[in-house]
Amino acid sequence: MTTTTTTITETGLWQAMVEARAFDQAMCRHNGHWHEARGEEAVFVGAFAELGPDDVVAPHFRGACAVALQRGSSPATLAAGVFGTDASSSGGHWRGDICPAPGPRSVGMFSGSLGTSVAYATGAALHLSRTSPGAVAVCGFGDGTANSGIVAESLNLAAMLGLPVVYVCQDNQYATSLPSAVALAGERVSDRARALGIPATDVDGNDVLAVRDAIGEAVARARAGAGPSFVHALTYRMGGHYMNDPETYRSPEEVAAWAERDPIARLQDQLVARGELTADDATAQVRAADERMEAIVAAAKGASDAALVRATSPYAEDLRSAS
Amino acid sequence: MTTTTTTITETGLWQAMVEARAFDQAMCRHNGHWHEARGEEAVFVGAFAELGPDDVVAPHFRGACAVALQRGSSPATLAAGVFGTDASSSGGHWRGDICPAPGPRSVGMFSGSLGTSVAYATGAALHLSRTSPGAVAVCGFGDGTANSGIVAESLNLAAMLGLPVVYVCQDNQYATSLPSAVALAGERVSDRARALGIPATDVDGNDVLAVRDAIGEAVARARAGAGPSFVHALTYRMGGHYMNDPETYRSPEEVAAWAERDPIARLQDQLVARGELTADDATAQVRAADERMEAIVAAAKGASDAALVRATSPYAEDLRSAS
Amino acid sequence: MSRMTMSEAIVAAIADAMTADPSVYLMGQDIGVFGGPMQSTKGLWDSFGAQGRVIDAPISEAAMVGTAVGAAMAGSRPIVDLMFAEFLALTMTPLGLEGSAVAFRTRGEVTVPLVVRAKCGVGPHRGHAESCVGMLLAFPGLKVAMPTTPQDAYSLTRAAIRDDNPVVLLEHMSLLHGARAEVDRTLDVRLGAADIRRPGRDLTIAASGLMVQRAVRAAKDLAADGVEAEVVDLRSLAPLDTALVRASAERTGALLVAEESWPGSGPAAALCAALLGDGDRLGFPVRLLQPPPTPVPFAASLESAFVPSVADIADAARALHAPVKGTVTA
Amino acid sequence: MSRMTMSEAIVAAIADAMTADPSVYLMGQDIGVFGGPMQSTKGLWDSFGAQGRVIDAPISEAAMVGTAVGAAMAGSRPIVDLMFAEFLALTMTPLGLEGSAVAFRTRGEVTVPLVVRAKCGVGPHRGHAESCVGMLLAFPGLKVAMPTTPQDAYSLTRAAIRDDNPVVLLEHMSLLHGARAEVDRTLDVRLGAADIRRPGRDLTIAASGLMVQRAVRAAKDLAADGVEAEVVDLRSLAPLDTALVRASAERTGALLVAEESWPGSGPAAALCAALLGDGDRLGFPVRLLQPPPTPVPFAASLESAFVPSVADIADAARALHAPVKGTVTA
Ligand SMILES: Cc1ncc(C[n+]2csc(CCOP(=O)(O)OP(=O)(O)O)c2C)c(N)n1
Ligand SMILES: Cc1ncc(C[n+]2csc(CCOP(=O)(O)OP(=O)(O)O)c2C)c(N)n1
Ligand SMILES: [Mg+2]
Ligand SMILES: [Mg+2]
Repeated sequence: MTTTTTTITETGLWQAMVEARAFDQAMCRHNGHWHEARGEEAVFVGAFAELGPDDVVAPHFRGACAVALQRGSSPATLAAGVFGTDASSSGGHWRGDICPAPGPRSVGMFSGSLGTSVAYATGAALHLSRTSPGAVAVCGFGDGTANSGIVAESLNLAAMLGLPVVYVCQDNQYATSLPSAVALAGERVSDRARALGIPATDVDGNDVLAVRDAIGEAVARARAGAGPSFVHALTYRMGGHYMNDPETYRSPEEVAAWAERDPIARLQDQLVARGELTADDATAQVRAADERMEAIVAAAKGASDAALVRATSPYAEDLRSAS
Repeated sequence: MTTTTTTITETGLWQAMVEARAFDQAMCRHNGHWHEARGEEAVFVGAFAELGPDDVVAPHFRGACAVALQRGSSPATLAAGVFGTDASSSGGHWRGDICPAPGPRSVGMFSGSLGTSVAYATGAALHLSRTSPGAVAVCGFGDGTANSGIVAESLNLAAMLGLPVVYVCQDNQYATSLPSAVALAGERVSDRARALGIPATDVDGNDVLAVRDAIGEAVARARAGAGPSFVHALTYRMGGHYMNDPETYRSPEEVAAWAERDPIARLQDQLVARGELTADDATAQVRAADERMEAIVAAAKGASDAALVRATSPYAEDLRSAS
Repeated sequence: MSRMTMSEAIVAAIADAMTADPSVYLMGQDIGVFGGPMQSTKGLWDSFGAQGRVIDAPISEAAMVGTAVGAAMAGSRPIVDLMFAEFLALTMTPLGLEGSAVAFRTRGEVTVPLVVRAKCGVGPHRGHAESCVGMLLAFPGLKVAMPTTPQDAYSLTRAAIRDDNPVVLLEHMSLLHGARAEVDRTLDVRLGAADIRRPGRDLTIAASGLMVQRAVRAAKDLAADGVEAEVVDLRSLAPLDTALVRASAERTGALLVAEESWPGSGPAAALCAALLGDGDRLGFPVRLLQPPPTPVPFAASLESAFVPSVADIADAARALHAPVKGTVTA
Repeated sequence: MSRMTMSEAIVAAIADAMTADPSVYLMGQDIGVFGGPMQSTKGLWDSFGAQGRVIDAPISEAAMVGTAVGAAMAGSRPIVDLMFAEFLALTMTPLGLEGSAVAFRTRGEVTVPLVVRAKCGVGPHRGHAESCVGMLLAFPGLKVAMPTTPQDAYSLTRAAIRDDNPVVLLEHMSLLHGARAEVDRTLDVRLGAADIRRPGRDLTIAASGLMVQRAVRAAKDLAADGVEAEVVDLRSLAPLDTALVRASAERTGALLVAEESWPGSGPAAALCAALLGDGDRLGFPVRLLQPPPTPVPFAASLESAFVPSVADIADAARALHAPVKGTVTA
């Protein structure tokens, strides 16, 4: 069993959420194509916080940049990837918003088509089970994505083969305009996993500690060779599906009610109450993160894409010999 | 609510099974490409017996000809369809074994690719719900097919829209060589439907009366506008997956044990015990059916395909103007 | 007559069809109260939502198309709004392999009158540019239409809904919300018929989608040099109107095909095969202008270098026109 | 050296690769104790089953290929036995749209070394004949190989496993269990290279799969009439070796393309586009011999009328050869 797991403090989790939101909000200001993740930080920060470098991540697209940040990507490189400019790691060939740091330990969306990344994570887990016992793949996907056929197929395959993978349904209650309460037939989406014999938990997705604990259990099970798990984290998309979403499909009251349950404020209140953080320090840290990300994203937005070189072959060997 | 339901007696069910097996066994003797359905008759005869002409059927490929027989297709036409000769209804354009009588009330496989017919049945149910309240679609599929993504997607859609459709999993315990006990992760495949809020039953698929009753309840629910249902019928494929299957994946003992539970013998014993059928009469009827189907299938096998005309356009308008 | 964008014209054609024929219904993601991705179903929810004929679907494209195939066989005339053409890749078994084969398999007795709408193309919506048109052309029985004007958008949508075969309607995102133009709701356009968008005598430029618009602009540039290009809007990518293209090129003496789709498969390759394959020698040279055989790159600068520009088209036309007409150069 | 059928040669290449490289594993339906559909994995279960490297999959083709893409990115070199090529239509998102784009999107830093095996073609197994090759050619980054001899079956399978790009191996059911021939396990064949199967001076016949075998037979018939046909086995359908075909046809003066795939999309159309599209006139006439643009009919008689026969190929070659060489007939 590998011991790559790092332990992050509760303050560290709070900081990761603050940083995630700072990047996210800076993108909202500067990028009309951004998909805002405000309100959902507890899910993706909690789900991916404790993984090590040998583990594979396949986060949901909403929050994917935050996961890359957490795993050490530079925000400037990530921002360049989102804008598709010179400093991007893909040389402008790829949309850096939805799979910001592709690599052998980070598999994600490779077109704009949802669902497949759940299979990729499952396949990565198969690879891990053969080559790195103790390593695990963690895979996030939205409530909407949960309905696509390849998700059902992948879960069945993982259960059948006992693969070390943790599925995290980031249920922000909407697939664009369609409420998950309507689109996800049945009482609980986690029952779909249970029906396959996959241990499943339902957690408050606005409570980062609850998410971390649920994932921790699931990860431990996977590392021990006991197969896949499923975590359903109920949260809320505080912003629109994308910038300028008219949001005709939900009421301002509903949005306001969920704003009361902001995951960052919630943990912050706990930390302050416990004396692990002062309100002033929290405000200062938030401001510092916001300012840092604002500067990085603004600079990235203004950066040039003049030096990008267009690949004219899709084949690995041609791309390598060209570079 | 339409009242197209016909009521078939228990002797009628027995006769339908006898006829199904007679056709099936004649095909085994004459067609090397046939997929034997022996042992599974209680599922497809029981599932489709009580439907009316306004209802849509989409049987599993194994047993599809029996369902067509039940709904009034001539065995000679069906046999010609299987061999692809002059008398076939498709003029030789289609494999008559897996979707023997395509039409607005019989939708099925249109290539050799499994799974899609579950979506077709679901769509037909959507059509029925809009145009013929009270009508229902009944859809059969194998345990192996149950794992394909489009099945999961279709069930979710049917549950979400409350469609009048009954899903029947004809679990003969194998997908070719892969046991359903291995491939269908989880305790019971019916739990997948339950997870979607779809009422589900598990029945003895070698007991045609139990199948008929379970389907009857499900059909009544659909006719009443109460949405989809799922019936899992456990049965056994007494023959190979196809002719000349080496069957290296299971033991002769297992096959022999299930032969004891032959659904036809089982109902026959009950009918004889109750005095509704004499053993002699039963034997005579079986022999008559066998002789009739043997003659029909043998004749079909010898028939010519000389007069078939090859369509050279796939478009509806060209095909119509050509005929 | 009223002035509409292409997007409005498609919606109008659907609304008119739904009003006239109760067997028409629409399924798609976010097509209800949301009004459709990029307003693709604007107003339809208000008119037909209460009748259950505008159905918001979960993310399950194979089942969206699969249920539509089943409903179509049973008697409906469904329209599936698939949002983006790249999602067509999720639906090829029910749509291409099976739905498009039913009429053939039953010799026309059972049909699948189904329309699948799909947005594609480089442009305002970063990402989702792939049309996957080569994949569509690989399945016999599937028709593919791609309007470039509000009138064609209306008339081709209507024709697609009336057609008894599955039809994919490719809606180019750079054209959908372009200029409004008069739309005559009584005008029929047959699926399978190309159209001469601009007459000319010196060479033929065949194109579809955004490339038609760019070809017309290139033709204006060329006209300034005294070269009169005829622009053929393919409109129907399957079946292809090879006869019209051939006749035009035989008249003008040269054919330039400008396409946004990948080489190797798609309308340009299909056209070449149809023109070339009968063993006769072509009386005119052919030049294909297409992106390289790679996925669509993301960066704005790369994307615009990827797709033929107005200048690329004009330059290629000049080069093709330059050799003395009729000379065999090889 | 040992004598093998094509099927045995493919299995041998897989076994050798699995022995040499622990990152190679195999997933497919009925590939375990059953030995693979049509014996496609005969013996592999005994050698590698206990190591968990021969994985029996449930019916879930999208996930089979999707997990393979993920495993390949993570460091494995998976082989998916998809059984029949028509099931490729279930996998186009992970295989075509995404898996084949990863190397491009990451500029070669992340690759998807994946082989997908798929049986196709008319022949002994009634049904499942569709190769869907046009669909495959629609996705840049995907390689497609189709061996026609035991040697090529071995060498191309090995090359496919070693390749860092996704490769589809199309295995023609009428050839797989044909005659045995010597296989040299040291011989390399590059993906992307066509081969001259029979030299000739009078015309070129380019073909793939079963059509190569028929073209060679037709060439024998033609030789009896004094016409020497050169037969080019395309072998690699993507990328296509246009250069070899062009050079051959320029030398012989005429090109006949015999294909089992549908017109409009597939290797024949891709070849036409590549030959024709540069604006130069071809120095030789081209004739395509393909099935009509319909699904494969079922009846034995219809199926055999559907696909070009030896006689069809010989007749088309004669007609193409008949006009005085070099004359423009249009
Ligand atoms: C296969 C597929 N279908 C549809 C879409 C269009 N689409 C993009 S985001 C989105 C909503 C996704 O919902 P969910 O999975 O809940 O994620 P969320 O946006 O809520 O984070 C949709 C439908 C897509 N990208 N891929
Ligand atoms: C999508 C797809 N994958 C694989 C196959 C090959 N195949 C044909 S029958 C069969 C077994 C099907 O199992 P099941 O659904 O249980 O039906 P059964 O054969 O047991 O009646 C398989 C795998 C297929 N036809 N379609
Ligand atoms: Mg969501
Ligand atoms: Mg079965």
